[in-house]
Parts: sequence; C-alpha cells; structure tokens
Amino acid sequence: MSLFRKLFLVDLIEGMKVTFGYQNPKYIYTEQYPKERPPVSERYRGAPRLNINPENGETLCIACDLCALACPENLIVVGWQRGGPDGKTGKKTLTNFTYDISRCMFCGLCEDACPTDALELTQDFEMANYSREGAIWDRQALEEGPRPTQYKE
Amino acid sequence: MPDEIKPEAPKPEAAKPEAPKAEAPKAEAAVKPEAPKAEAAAPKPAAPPKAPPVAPAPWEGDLVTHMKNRFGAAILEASTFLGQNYFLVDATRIEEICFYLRDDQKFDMLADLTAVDYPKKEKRFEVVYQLYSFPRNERLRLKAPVAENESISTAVNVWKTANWLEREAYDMFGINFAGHPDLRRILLPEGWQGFPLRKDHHILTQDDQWVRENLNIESGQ
Amino acid sequence: MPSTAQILDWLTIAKPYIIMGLVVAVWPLVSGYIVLMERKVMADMQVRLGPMRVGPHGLLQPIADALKLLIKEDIIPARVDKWVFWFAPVIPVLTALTAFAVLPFSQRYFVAELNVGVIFILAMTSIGVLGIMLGGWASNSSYPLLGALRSTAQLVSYEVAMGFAVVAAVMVAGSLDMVNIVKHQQASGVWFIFYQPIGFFIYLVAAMAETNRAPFDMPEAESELVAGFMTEYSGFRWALYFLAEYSNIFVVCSIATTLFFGGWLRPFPNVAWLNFLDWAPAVMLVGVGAGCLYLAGKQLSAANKIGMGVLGAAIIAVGLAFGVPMVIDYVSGPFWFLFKVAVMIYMFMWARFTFPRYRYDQLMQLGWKWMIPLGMANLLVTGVLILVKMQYWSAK
Amino acid sequence: MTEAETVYRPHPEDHTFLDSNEIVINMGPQHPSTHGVLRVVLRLDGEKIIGSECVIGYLHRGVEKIAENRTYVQFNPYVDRMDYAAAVSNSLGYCEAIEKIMSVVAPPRAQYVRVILTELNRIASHLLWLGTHALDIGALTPLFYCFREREEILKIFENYCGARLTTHSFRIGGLQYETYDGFEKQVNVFCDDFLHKVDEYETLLTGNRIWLQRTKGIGVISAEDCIQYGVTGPVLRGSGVKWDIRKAMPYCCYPDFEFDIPTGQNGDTFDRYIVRMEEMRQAVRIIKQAVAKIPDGPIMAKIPKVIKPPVGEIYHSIEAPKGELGYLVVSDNSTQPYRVRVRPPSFVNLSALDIMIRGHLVADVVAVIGTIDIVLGEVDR
Repeated sequence: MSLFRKLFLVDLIEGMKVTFGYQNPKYIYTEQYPKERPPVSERYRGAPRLNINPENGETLCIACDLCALACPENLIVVGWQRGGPDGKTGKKTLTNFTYDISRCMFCGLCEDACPTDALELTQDFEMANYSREGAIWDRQALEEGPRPTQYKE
Repeated sequence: MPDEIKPEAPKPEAAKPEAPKAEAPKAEAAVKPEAPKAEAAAPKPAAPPKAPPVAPAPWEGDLVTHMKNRFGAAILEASTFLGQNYFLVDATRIEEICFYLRDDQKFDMLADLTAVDYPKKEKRFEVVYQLYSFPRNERLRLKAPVAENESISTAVNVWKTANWLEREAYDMFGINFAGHPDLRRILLPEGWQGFPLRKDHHILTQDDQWVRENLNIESGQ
Repeated sequence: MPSTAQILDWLTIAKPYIIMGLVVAVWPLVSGYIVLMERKVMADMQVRLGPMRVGPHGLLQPIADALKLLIKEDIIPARVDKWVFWFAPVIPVLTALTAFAVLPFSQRYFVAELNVGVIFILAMTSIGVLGIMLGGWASNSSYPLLGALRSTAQLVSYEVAMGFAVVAAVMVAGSLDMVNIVKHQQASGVWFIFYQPIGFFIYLVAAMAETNRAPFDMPEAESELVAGFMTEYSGFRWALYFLAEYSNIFVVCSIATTLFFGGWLRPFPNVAWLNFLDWAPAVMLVGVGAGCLYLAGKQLSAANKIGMGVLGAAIIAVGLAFGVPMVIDYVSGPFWFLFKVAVMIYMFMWARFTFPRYRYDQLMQLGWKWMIPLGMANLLVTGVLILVKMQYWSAK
Repeated sequence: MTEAETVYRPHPEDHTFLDSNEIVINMGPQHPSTHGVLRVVLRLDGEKIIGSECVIGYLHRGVEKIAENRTYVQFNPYVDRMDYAAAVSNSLGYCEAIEKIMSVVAPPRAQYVRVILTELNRIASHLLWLGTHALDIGALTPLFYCFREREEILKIFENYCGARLTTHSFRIGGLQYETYDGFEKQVNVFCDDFLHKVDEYETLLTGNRIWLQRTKGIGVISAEDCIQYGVTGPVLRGSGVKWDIRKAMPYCCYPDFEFDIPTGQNGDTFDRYIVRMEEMRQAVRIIKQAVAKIPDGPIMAKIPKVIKPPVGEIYHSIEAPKGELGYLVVSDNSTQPYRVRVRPPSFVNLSALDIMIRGHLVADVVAVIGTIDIVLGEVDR
C-alpha cells in the first residue's frame, strides 16, 4: 500500500463508495413477503398432495405402500382395504392416507417412489400451523391442499 | 480370505477416469473386465450367496515387507480392497506401529480415527485409523481389533488429531484409549448412559428412560 | 391585559424553559427516528428494505418500538447490585440531555449562553461513561464487566484526542462560548473546517470512539461481548441506554457542526450571489414532500398510500410556508443546524456499515500513537499560524 | 466455582502472570458469533486468552446411528443435514462412496452436473463463511451482499432439484433430475456477475486497513501443526500446503478441468481469507469449463433397484468447502449400511482452535472461529 493510499485513507474511501453506491433503490433485493409473493420453481418440493384423476374424481393412489417404504422418516401411513365383497380379495383401494409434515424433510423420495404420480410435492410452501396435530395431514387435507393458518392484515 | 488372487501393486486411491463409461450391472461385472480385481475374483466362489464382484485381496508391496520385517506377527493381515490398502494389526503394538508409519514411512497425517463394532467377533471392536501421506500421496488404513474390556494405547502422542477423535470413539463405543490425556465424552453429555454406536444399544432406550423420568409417560415414540 | 411588549418580555424569559421542555418531551421520539433513520440507511446500504410494516414505509416503527420497550417486563437478574443496576442507565441520559442546554440551534434558540460552553459539553459527555461503567459493574457478569472496562479505557484515551481537536478550533475562534464560535465563523465568512481539516478529522474519529460507534464500538461489540455492558439489561432500562447513545451522537454531531461547520449558518454566509441558498429549506422540504408522494404510489396497502400521501402533502405545505420571507428568517437557523447534524449522523452511520471493527488494543494504539500526537502537532501548527497571523496584522 | 470453571480443565501449557486477574467466561452456546451452538470456555487474563476448552455436541443427532437404521438410499437425505451450508458436497461424497463400493461409475453427464452443482455449493458455502466472518469482525454489510449472491445459487438449486438448502440433489448412481431448460444459461450468467461481486467484496475488505489489522498475524497455525492436527481444506492451504483432494486424489470428473490451488504463506486469518476468496474464483473457472463441455447422455448408471453393496469397507473422501470430508462405509451386503463413519472436516479443524487462539484477545477468538469456518451441524453430527 503506497503512502498516498495510506495517508489519504483511500482504502477506506473506496469501501465507502461501494456502500454508498448500493443505496440506490434499484439494488434492493428483498421482498415484502406476504404481499409480494416470490415465485417458486416448478420442481419445488413443498407441501405434499395426493392427486386425483381430473376425469372421474377418483384418487390416483393405488395403495401400493411404496411411498411409505421409501420414506426415511416412516411418516406415511397408507390405509387400504380389498375392494372385493369379502374385503379380502380384489383390488386394493385407498381408505386413508396420513402424512406427518412435522417430520417430513422434503427429500422427495416418496414422490420418486410413487408409480402413478399420485403423491406429489407441490409448490405450496406455506404449512404453518398452531398445533402439532394440525401438521399431520389426512387424506382429505392431502387432496385439497394445505390450509395454513393465515397472516391477516 | 482366500489367497489365490493375483497380487496387485499398492496403488494410491484415485478416481478412475478411464473406467468404462457404460456401466455394467453388478452381476455382469464379474465377467466384464471392469477392474482387474473383479476379473481375478470371478472364478472363485465367495462366501455370500450372491457372488460379489469384489473382495479383499492380499496386498504385497514394499510397505508390507517393511512392516512385516519390522513387526512380524503384529501384522495380522495386509489386504487391499477396491484399491484401498489396509493392515490389520495387533492392538497392543499400535503406538509403535503408528510412530513407525509416521516417522519412517511418512504417513504424516491421521485423517480419521474411528471404530466399528462387530459384536459377534472375538474381539468386538475394530479401531480404524485412516492415514494419509503427503509425500507419497497415499492413503493407508490400519485396523486394530480390541475386545470390549481391553484398552488400546492412544495415538495422541503420534498425531494430535487423535485427541478429539479418540474421545469421540470412546464416547460412541466405550473403547478405552490408555494414555489419552483427557478421555471423556465429547459429543454426548457427561451423564449419558451407554455407548450409542454399539450394535446392542437400541436408540429408544435412552429416550424412553428420559421420557419416563421427566415427563411421566411411558414412551416418547 | 398585558401589552405586546410585555408578552414578548415574558416570552424572552420563558424561552429557555420552553426549549428545555420541548427537548425533554420531544427528544425520545426524535432519537427514535434517528434509530429508524439508521435502520433505513443500513438497509439501503445492505440492499434491503428495512422496517416496512408499521405505518407507511415503516415510518411508525419508532413508536411501536418505544411502546414495546415500555411495556416489556423489567428484568433484574438475581445477583446484581440492585440500586446501581436501577440507576446506572439514568446517568448517561441525564448528562446527554444536560449537554443540550448549550447547543445553539440558532442565534435565537438556545437554553443557556455559557461562556465555557464547549468545556461544559465535554465534561457532561465524560460523566456519561459513569453510567456505562456502573451498569457493567452492577450486572455482576463477565461480558458486561469486560464491556465496562473497555468503555472506560476507550473514553480516557479518546477524550484527550477530542480535547486537542476542540482546543484547536477554539483557538481559531478565540472563544469557548458556542454561540460566539458560530458568530466568529460568520464574521470570518468561512467555516472552521477550512482552517482545521485535521482537527475535524481527529474530532470525527474521537467522537465515533467516544460515542461507542463502529468501527470503535468495543464496549458493545455484539459479535464479541454479546451486548457488552448492556447484556443483562432489557426493556425500558435498555431503552434508556439506547436513548443516551443516540443523544450523545446528536450532541457530538452538534459540537462538530458548531465548531467546524458554522452552526446555524448557511454555506458561505457572506457570499452574496449564494443568497438563493436561503430558499433551500423551502425547496428541500418540498422536495422531500414530493418524494413522499412518489413513495405513496408504491405503498402496497391503501391505508399506507393515504398515510404517505397525507404526510407528503403536509411536508409540502410546511415547505411552502417556509417560503414566506418572515418565516424563513425564523426557521432557517434551526433548519441548517439540524440539517448539518443529520449529515454528520449520516456520516457516522455510513462509516459504521462500511468498516470492520477495530480490536480493543488496536483502538488504544490508534488513540495514543496516532490521534493524540496528531492532535498535538495540529495544535502546535495552529498556534504558530495564529501567532504569525497576529504579528502580520499588527505589523500592518 | 461456576459451572464454566468446572468444565475448564487446566492445560499443562497454561500459565498466568497473576492469578488474581483470571476470569473464566463462557462463549456460547448462545453467543452471536459462535456460528451455532459451539461453546468455548475461555480463561482470560484481562482480555488475553490463556486457555480454552471447546464444549460441543449440542447439535448431536446421531447421524451415524441413523445410518445404521436406514437403507443406503434413505440415508442420502440425512447427509445433507450435517454440513447444511454445503449439502451438495456432502451428498456427492456419500453417493461416490457407495458407488465406489458397488464398483459403479456415474455417467459422464451426471458427473459434470455434479461438479457444477458442487462447485456452486462451494461458492455458496464460502459466501456464507465470508459474510459471517466479516460480520464477526464487525463489517456488517458484506453479509448481505454475500447472501444476495448466495441466493442466486440457491435459486439455481431450487430450479434444478426443488430444494434450496438441503437439496438431496444426487442419487447413488447418478442424478434423479435432468437439468432444466436454461440451466447452463443461468449458471453462466451467475458466473459472469459473480466475479465482479468478488472484486467488490475485496474492495470492502481486502484493502481495508482495519480488516488487515484484524486478520494479519491472527490465529497463526503452521503447516506442521496443521498436519499434526489433521486440519484440512482452506486452513491447511492458508498455511502453505498445496493440497487439495480434487488434485491430489481426483474424484468425479475433476481431472477434466483446469484450476489452481491457491495457497497462503503465513497461515494467519488473512491468508485463509485470501485462499477462500481465490477458491471462489477458481470454482467459477471450473463451473465455466464444465458448463461449456457438458456431455449428453444418460444421467443414471445402471444400478439394481435394491442397493446391496458387497461385503467390505471403503473410505472415500472429497474436498468439501471446509476440508476433507470422508465417508467410511462398511457394508455387510444388506440393504442397510453396517456402519457409516463421517470424517467431518469441521470437527477436526475445530480441535486446532485451542492452539490458534492462545495468547490472543477475546476479539480474535471470534475472528479465528470464523476463519476455521465450522458448521456445527457437521461438528456434532
């Protein structure tokens, strides 16, 4: 560092120039979140959803239990029964599906495992809830999407 | 370990950029010349039902000769597996071996020290030393079997890294490192019961006990 | 029915008390807005928005903060020296507010014209550190104690340098009276910063150090000492320390303005062709008002839009009122004074958000090895120059 | 005697001038600049450090035990959560270790994408380090500039795999996700912008006299000590040892790229700072090369549905942003690992803290903790 730089505090002034320059409002990077909603990417792994077939309104889930097996946290419980008259034979149908998002780490392994694209991690990222019980989603919640506790103006 | 495999010169662990790009599935790997070891292992029936394409092979080289000349019976095994060399050594002479490796063979860094628990083996724990040599650019693994109530002498005097790593091994496995300056738990709290990385330590025991004492309920799970 | 003359008479007598009352009543709010300004400046420099939620553009944030601090539980840790712990935060606030007494906001507005004004302020700001010391000591905890120790050492070192800088300016002015110093600048037609650039630099550094501002914020260096002497404080008592800190900043900036920037004078007060600057207050206020109106359009909620719009309109109205020649005569002094102080405070903030923090021993080194010798040399040169000038004048 | 005093065990090298001046203070676990829940018990003579003792484990989650209770595939997301500032590197190390023991090599396209993401993650990790390190030393503003650039990287991660921090972006055998449209462009744009931003940080810090005073000669550790303490990564390179696993024992497709290994001379905080700044530039260099010649082809090697590596053990280590990140995987030919040992760079580097801060002041402890660049999630696992 030359004497000139040292004597006239050039190093300090250069730094101050950088911070001063950034005061221009066009550099503002943050968003006012609940009012300005940043877009999340298409592949975002957020709230889980159980997809239903849009044509007939039936669930796409075939109750194969692969997601429950794939889950590292064992947080998926698939309830099913046999469709036959005696309840022991015939096609498996889904009865209930619980998903504990309080333990979920959104790794996407369940989504990868699903053979029918029934279980999907969606772009919804607002899952706040006042109780632990509220974080355990049943089949209805999974099909309808999350109902987060809203921040109200 | 069966010994009919062609010995391979000690080769430092390295990425295999020249490895075949189109990967064969495991079953085919035995036939395809994927790695020399795999080829050699092919005709040999291995212990597990599904013939694994690779198995540890005896390792010969200058280092092995030096070590065997110097320590003789203390070197229980010298093998190589997937290009990684290791010695199985007598735990009672570990400090001596470490000093020799550091000073004469230039393995100047202890990259890692840990243990593996094999409850069914005669000597339950295997303390694993992961050495690295800057001059040779080579890795070496030392394994020393230790029984549950035995102690192994510390490597702190050889590499200071061993201080925390041995504390961790003690913390997780309860292996006693004789001569360690400050052997106490490092990651777990002082009052912790048991050694969690032992195979017989069930993860829920501690939790259930804590929950019973502090919350007055049967189980936290 | 008292005559107009009588009323004016009473007003003259009552004026200091009115100003005193005004300062004490309004000051906490003003310092709250200085905090808001700091947060906004910080946010701007850090490519952020800063507080935006309370009121339009976050303008009501200080009020929300003050309310929160007032209703917060007053926690007194178990093993503290209770009375000292209670009383310590009051001291710096008291001394800082006392120092306001001799600040000449303009030729007309000041509480007391003290012939030792500068020394009075220096004395008051140094007593303020007592509160920090006591607070740190009474907390009976390691971090506050270290903070208090650092604070004391820092004050002792930089008080000296600051004294040298002030004395240099006083030598040029030939008076210790704050009002007279400004009047002298008016007479010579030039701000003292042009006579005393080095003195001003020393003063600036010493002032930053003395008010515990970054890069000299040792006593409360949050990344080292958590919160320094304030670690154990919370709620209202903590707010008092903050109030004192910002009051002190205001005071030291006011001194700088008075000593080096011509107090209430506009730039180059004697240059006639710059007379249009007399209209600057009105123009600036209208400009700020217009800015508010522009921001109003950008607010996200209707309430904030209206609030910002009303504020902008009000500021424009005040600005237009300032355009009336009789009014401008009264307000231009305080306006320029406050404007210069605000610029100084901005400088403080700017430095704070740009520089890393000195280490404690480096701070001492800077103080004793650089600032004090520099101050002495500056004093010497100033003295010689004044002597030469006087002889030159007398020879003439 | 306070609790902190009971924790502190005198070190044989401890010595004081006067006993009466000593205080023992707790730095952490709740402290603004211990980067999480590190607790350092300091013995002070005035403000001078005469001894220190790290207390760690507040964030211990038993990752190694979890590994023994999960399948190989299921354990993959957990490694992201050790060094959460460099999740991609963790994942790369783990996936490569398992691939190695299975004698599988990921297809070239997968390897290139891996390198791009890992190097982006190295930049992200270094940015986080730079911001917090500067904040510890008192420069408040670089933190936000760093986070702004880091945000751009996280956006790339989010676009690529749908998660920002704990990405779970790689799978054993390759990749789960193909790159998205505009991936190369977004990465290139970031790289071009970023070089200017690094210069800006340097304007704010490198030349600044206060920064120089605060970092030069602080926390000096010699190359011999580094090796004795097993310290790796930028700390080792800052001490002048030109050793980087990417060059010394190349993995993935690093041999395909040209880059330099920056080193320092004095082994002080400033050198480590310079090394990391230069590493960010080198990372940009690698990324640009990788993006330019990213091959087409499959992204997943042929691996069996159920992963059962052969009996044996493997140690695979990579150059994580913090240093050598090693995985010792012991397999018993079942679906679950018999043992997974993680060689955490932060943990080993942290053990050298004591010798680095002895004789310095409290303010330097903060600087040195910052310069080692620890992530407590990895120290405690």
